[in-house]
Amino acid sequence: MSAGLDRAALAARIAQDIAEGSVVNLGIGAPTLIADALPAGLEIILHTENGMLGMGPRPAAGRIDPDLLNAGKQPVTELPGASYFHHADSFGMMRGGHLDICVLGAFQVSEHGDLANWHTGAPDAIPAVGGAMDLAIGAKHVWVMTDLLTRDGASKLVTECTYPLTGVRCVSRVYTDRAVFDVTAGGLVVTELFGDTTLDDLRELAGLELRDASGRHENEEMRS
Amino acid sequence: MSAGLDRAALAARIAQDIAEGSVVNLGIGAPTLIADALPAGLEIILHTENGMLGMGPRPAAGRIDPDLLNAGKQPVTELPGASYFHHADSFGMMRGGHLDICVLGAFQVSEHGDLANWHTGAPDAIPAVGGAMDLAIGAKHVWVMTDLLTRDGASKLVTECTYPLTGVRCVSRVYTDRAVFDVTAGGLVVTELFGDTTLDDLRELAGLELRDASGRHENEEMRS
Amino acid sequence: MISKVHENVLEAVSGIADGSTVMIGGFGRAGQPVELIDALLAGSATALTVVSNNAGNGDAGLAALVGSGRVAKIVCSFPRQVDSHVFDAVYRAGRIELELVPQGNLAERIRAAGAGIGAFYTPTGFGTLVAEGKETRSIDGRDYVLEYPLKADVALISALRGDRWGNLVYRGTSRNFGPIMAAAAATTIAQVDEVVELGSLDPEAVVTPGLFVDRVVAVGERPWLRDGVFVGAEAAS
Amino acid sequence: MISKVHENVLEAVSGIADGSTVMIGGFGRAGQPVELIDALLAGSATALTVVSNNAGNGDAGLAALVGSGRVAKIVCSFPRQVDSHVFDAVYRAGRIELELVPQGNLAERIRAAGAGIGAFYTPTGFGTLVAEGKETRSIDGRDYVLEYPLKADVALISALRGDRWGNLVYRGTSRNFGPIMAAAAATTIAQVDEVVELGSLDPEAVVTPGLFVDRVVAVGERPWLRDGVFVGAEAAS
Repeated sequence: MSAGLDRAALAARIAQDIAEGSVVNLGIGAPTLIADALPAGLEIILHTENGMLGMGPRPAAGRIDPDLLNAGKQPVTELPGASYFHHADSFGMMRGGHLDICVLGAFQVSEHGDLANWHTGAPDAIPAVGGAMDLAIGAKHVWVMTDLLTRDGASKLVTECTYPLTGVRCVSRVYTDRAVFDVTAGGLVVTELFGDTTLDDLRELAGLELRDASGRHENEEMRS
Repeated sequence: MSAGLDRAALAARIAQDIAEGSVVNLGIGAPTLIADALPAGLEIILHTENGMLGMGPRPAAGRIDPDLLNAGKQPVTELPGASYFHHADSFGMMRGGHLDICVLGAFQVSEHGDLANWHTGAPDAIPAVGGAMDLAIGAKHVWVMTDLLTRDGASKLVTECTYPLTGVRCVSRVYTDRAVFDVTAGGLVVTELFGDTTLDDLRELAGLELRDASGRHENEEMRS
Repeated sequence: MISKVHENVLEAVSGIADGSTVMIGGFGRAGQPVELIDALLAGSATALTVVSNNAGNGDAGLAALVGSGRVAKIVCSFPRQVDSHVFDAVYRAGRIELELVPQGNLAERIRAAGAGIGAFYTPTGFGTLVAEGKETRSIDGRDYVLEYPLKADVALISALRGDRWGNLVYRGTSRNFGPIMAAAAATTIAQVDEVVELGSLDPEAVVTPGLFVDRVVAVGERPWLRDGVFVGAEAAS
Repeated sequence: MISKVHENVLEAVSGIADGSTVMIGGFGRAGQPVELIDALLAGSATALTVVSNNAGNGDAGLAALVGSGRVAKIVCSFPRQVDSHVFDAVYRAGRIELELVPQGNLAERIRAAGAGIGAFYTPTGFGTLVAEGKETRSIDGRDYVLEYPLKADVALISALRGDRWGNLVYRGTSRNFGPIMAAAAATTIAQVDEVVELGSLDPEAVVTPGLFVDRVVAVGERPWLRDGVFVGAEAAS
């Protein structure tokens, strides 16, 4: 089967699901690619947990302002309509449910929506959690952007996370290079397949029961 | 004996004890008189719980700005160095111990420093507490400004408050028209007598044991 | 394009259901969203719970709302004032329920609702009537009362200027409860003197970021201001 | 006349005792009070507990302090970064204690200390390693962890401008932890680019009111600014 979407294409796919007017936090790493993929002309307000709403793209060379960083400490810019606030207010926005969407990376996501993305549990690892736990429990919709498989070929979608958790039952949707999964009370539902991936492939890779709502039916059960 | 100090003189007396640089909240009612009695040329920063530091005196006629009120809803002015903040921040300043002094009125103060100043407990009274409870427990020094006696001749200094409390063991000093009292672990200590009031007068009026540190000794025990 | 701007106050307050909890900004008259309250009065919403520092001053604004009989309950810190005759009468007639909350606990409970805090220990009120029946705890030698968040269906607030994203700046002590109520309500409706172009509010000086605000409506400059600058009290109410 | 202005950073940081808890502002390099940290390094205070979001970037500022061996413990959310080699080495050598706190709980604990809150229930971290051994509670169907305030003996923060009363304004995302740390410390020391005349900061735009600040010291304009306005990154580090 084909490899599915590359990271840029997956970022673009996620960007399509972000409605105009949404307040969005893009986690450190791959999710920051979504910023560049947002549809031109739509107003989507980016939040960065270090105290800014209305964050703009990376500045031009020579215009790097050390006082304007995103959560990954990368230089950013300020858009008209921006505002600044301190850390307690910024995390109050998350915890208080005022962000519409956050997109996070993941080590593992369970079929119940548990998220593990901060700590491998390795004894020599230096733990660092940052704002991930706050984002995980705070945003109205917590989306994960990740490859389906680790470099070792293990599924990141699992029955129960084996890595230390970031948040309990917090993920609502998982965008992977192979497929998009909605987390529902009844488990994971595949809503979209990429490349020539089939639902049977996914079931074999992840070892999970997966309901099909992809609209691509081959030998699968009907959309429920 | 003479009546001691009138309100304006008492306000002036209290003002003398406020050091330059102090951040001070003056409660509704008589304590607001202290603002006009502060020594000219000294910088004392007035806080008002409705969100301002650096509050200035009442404006001239015709210069009443409806957006500039004190806690008693009286018009005030803004001094250079002023700042505004919302109510949660303003009360965080109190509760967090950032005010040096607040001066409150009182119905009763116990010899342990309990304060009752918001509710007579009368069944037909409409209770209103405002910011009194926050001030009482928040400022580093809680001073009370009051007449020693009620209109009915009862002492406001009591063994135990009979009116509903505003705060427990929170008052550090009581300025009355007859004398100044410090609240100590060992009870009330008279530090200053006004007019021809004697310690015996006070003991009789209040029905309390009072230690003497007034420096005026007559027939009293020595300063402890 | 995002635009939270509404054409008039009637449109801005539309959809407030019977039985709603409505936060109303203001400390005395400063920051009281009088035009929004008038619009609420022009509608039919009733059996309201109002959260506000006071219970109305004089006869207009919140006092008129209380007087209309459509407020079932008020949560406030200081109902009794020199000019609170409307509330006083309704209260003595037994036609309104009062939950009295010390002002700092009121502010912190509203703030907690907006910031997603489940409950908090406050020293204010410990050992007093307002703590009766509440959970208490001694922490590091100090006594605290457990208080819970206060959230609302709707907040009505007043600011000086706003933009189409809902960013707001205030003026003087009219700021008071506006910023925390904006964050604590499911729907926040802000009246402003003036709606300004996006980008014309200084991002360093925005007090209420737009994500807390759902609807913005311009009500025109108050008589004592010209371009937001105080011009004297001659025409003030 | 009130003046909190100190002549130089050495004087500004004087009196920090061994064993002190020191909050240090900044998120990455933005808002990190590098000159104050250098001055602290020039002194002898040791066995410090540092509260800061990160554990140092590159080799200067907080990284140098951590590398000096005078930090016994660090309370932070994100020690491990691309350029945190100094902390990494000290930590792996077992010469520093780490208390890892999720960033929002860190901010809220600092805020609670400044605001006199005894403890609070936060949903962040529930069911994770960082909540192990902590009290939990379900409130209105949501699970929370009880967290306590984080206070400090000293806060070192960086702002754009300050006045002699200690009022501060910041710039961009360098604001981050400054305002809440200022309120949580017994002694708050702020470095600013410039000390301005009392009254020249807009009272509506002051972010940290002066009562939270004990000492102010001007360290001169940063190379990428001119009169507080960004002039390009040519000279920036």
